[in-house]
Amino acid sequence: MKDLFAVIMLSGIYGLLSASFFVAMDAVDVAFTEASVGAGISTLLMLVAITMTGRSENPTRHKPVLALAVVIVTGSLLIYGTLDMPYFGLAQDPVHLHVAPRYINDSMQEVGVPNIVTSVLASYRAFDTLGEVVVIFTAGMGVLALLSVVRRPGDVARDIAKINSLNKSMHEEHLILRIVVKILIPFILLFALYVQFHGDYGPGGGFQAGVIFAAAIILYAMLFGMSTARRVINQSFIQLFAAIGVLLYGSVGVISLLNGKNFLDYSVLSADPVAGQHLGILLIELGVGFTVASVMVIIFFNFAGRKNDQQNNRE
Amino acid sequence: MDTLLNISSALFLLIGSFLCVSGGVGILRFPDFYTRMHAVGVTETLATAMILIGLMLQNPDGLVVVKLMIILLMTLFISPTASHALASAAVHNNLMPELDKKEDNEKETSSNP
Amino acid sequence: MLMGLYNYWIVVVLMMVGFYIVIAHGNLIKKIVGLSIFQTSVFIFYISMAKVDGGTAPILAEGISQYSNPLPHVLILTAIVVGIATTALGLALAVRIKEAYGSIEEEEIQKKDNLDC
Amino acid sequence: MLIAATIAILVVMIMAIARGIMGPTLYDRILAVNMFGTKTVLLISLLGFVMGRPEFLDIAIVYALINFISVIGVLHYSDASIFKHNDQQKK
Repeated sequence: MKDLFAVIMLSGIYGLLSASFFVAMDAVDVAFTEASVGAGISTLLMLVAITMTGRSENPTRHKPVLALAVVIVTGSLLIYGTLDMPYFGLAQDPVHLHVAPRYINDSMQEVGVPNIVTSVLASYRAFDTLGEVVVIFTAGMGVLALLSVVRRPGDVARDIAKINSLNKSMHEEHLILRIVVKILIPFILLFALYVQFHGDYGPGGGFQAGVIFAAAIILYAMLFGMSTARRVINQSFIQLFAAIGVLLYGSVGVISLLNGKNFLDYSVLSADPVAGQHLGILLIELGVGFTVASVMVIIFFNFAGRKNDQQNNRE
Repeated sequence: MDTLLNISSALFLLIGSFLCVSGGVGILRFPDFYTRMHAVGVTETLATAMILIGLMLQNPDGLVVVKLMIILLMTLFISPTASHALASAAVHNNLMPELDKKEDNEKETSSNP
Repeated sequence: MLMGLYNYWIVVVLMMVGFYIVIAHGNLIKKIVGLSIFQTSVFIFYISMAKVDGGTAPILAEGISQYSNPLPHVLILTAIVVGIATTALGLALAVRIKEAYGSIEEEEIQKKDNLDC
Repeated sequence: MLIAATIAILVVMIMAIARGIMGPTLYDRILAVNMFGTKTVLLISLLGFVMGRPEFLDIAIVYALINFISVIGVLHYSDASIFKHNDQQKK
């Protein structure tokens, strides 16, 4: 397909489809994440990117036969490899015998959290998660380095003029949309907080809550203009927030280290080990939520700000 | 009481699925964008409401009903708004409905108003 | 015998579709889309490995004894969010390349590079 | 009855994909995505009941919200000037 817009719409549908597949496969937490990320944010980011890079694709001149041959050979090798794999859905597969029984049977006594995914994510394998959070933070910084626009002194005045004209046109353009969104945004933010703190008992947690929170802010920024959103949410403040999330995560680990246990072993945080685990999980999920939300907002603001800047230059 | 709930739930689900399928046929068969949007936008809200009410009757207690109510409320807000935004954006960008074909094949358009 | 393995084959087909897009198309945005399809196929691979027949979602509740394997879920959950972050980085690079070269087609970029040398 | 409703929704989803692939104008595609999203909300809530654990309706709520956000976002950015230009060229 030559039209990149259609490609991106179809990839949005693909994201929705794969998330419903994850629900059917019992992976509710993963479906939650894919729902908020794959269907919403990634479609939007790609769309913003193609508004800047152009919509249509040049026809490829070289013949794709070679590529097709490589792909077919690789694919048939992989299929040959699958013939030795264990069958789908058997309970005796090697995957299910090694560490999973311990997580399933003991996590209630050791961590005291009904959602095993959260307890594995935030307690048993917390060090992995710290790595992931740092990767997300680094990606956010990378986008910042690549796309950030230098704000000139004249920009502030122009922003204020824009906001005023926007407020005047408020009752003409997008009236219904703006009112509905105004009603909806507090509920989205509230729901994000619910997801954040209910992650111990149901599907949810810091990653998902961060993305939903960011989605609410993105919605606001789209409908009320970037300049308004920039006044509501200070850029340097949000960058600080991303760093605070990672630091919160790390410092919880350091505290448990100083108290004579392993890095990120939360049982020392309170007199009762299970209560300590609870507190630790709550704290690091909070850290993850901060980082993910602010990195998503940073990424979106920089993309959209870049686009506005290009438009201004053209004018 | 239980059978009554089951029967009414099945009825609601049936109506909902029928509306869904008719919306699906509409999106495939109708001639231009506005008629397609009409087919989808009208059936979508009602079908969602019907199916969600059917599910509520399946499990009529506790948190599940509250969550289904939240979904229902959100759909009632969101779905018409999204349709409105879509249509107004299409009009804004000069996408015209296929009115000019009317002279050519008047019988065909008048048979499905 | 063959029916037990169909999930792997779906994964392989998806993976090859993504792979083909990455190799054969010159447009950078399309390459990123292909990469994300490849990524999703890996997610599906992990999640389908975690599924146990008759098991339910790994959230403890009374009266249920069989759960799916939670470990792959954890790995994939973080991988999805990292995936979007890296996709965003790739898109940012594409935008900068467009600004620097005026195009995001691989061949035109190479042509311009060769002219400069 | 739950299973029948699930199958009906799957059929409708296939129809929406078909329209998304064919869609002559860009708005047809957006419409298909929007419809697909609402059908996914229904499918997930039905699947919860089919599998016997209806506690996980949170996912369906997220879907409803995210779907709305992405449709609004897509519309917002499809107003950009290059899109208009391209559409007029097509006509």
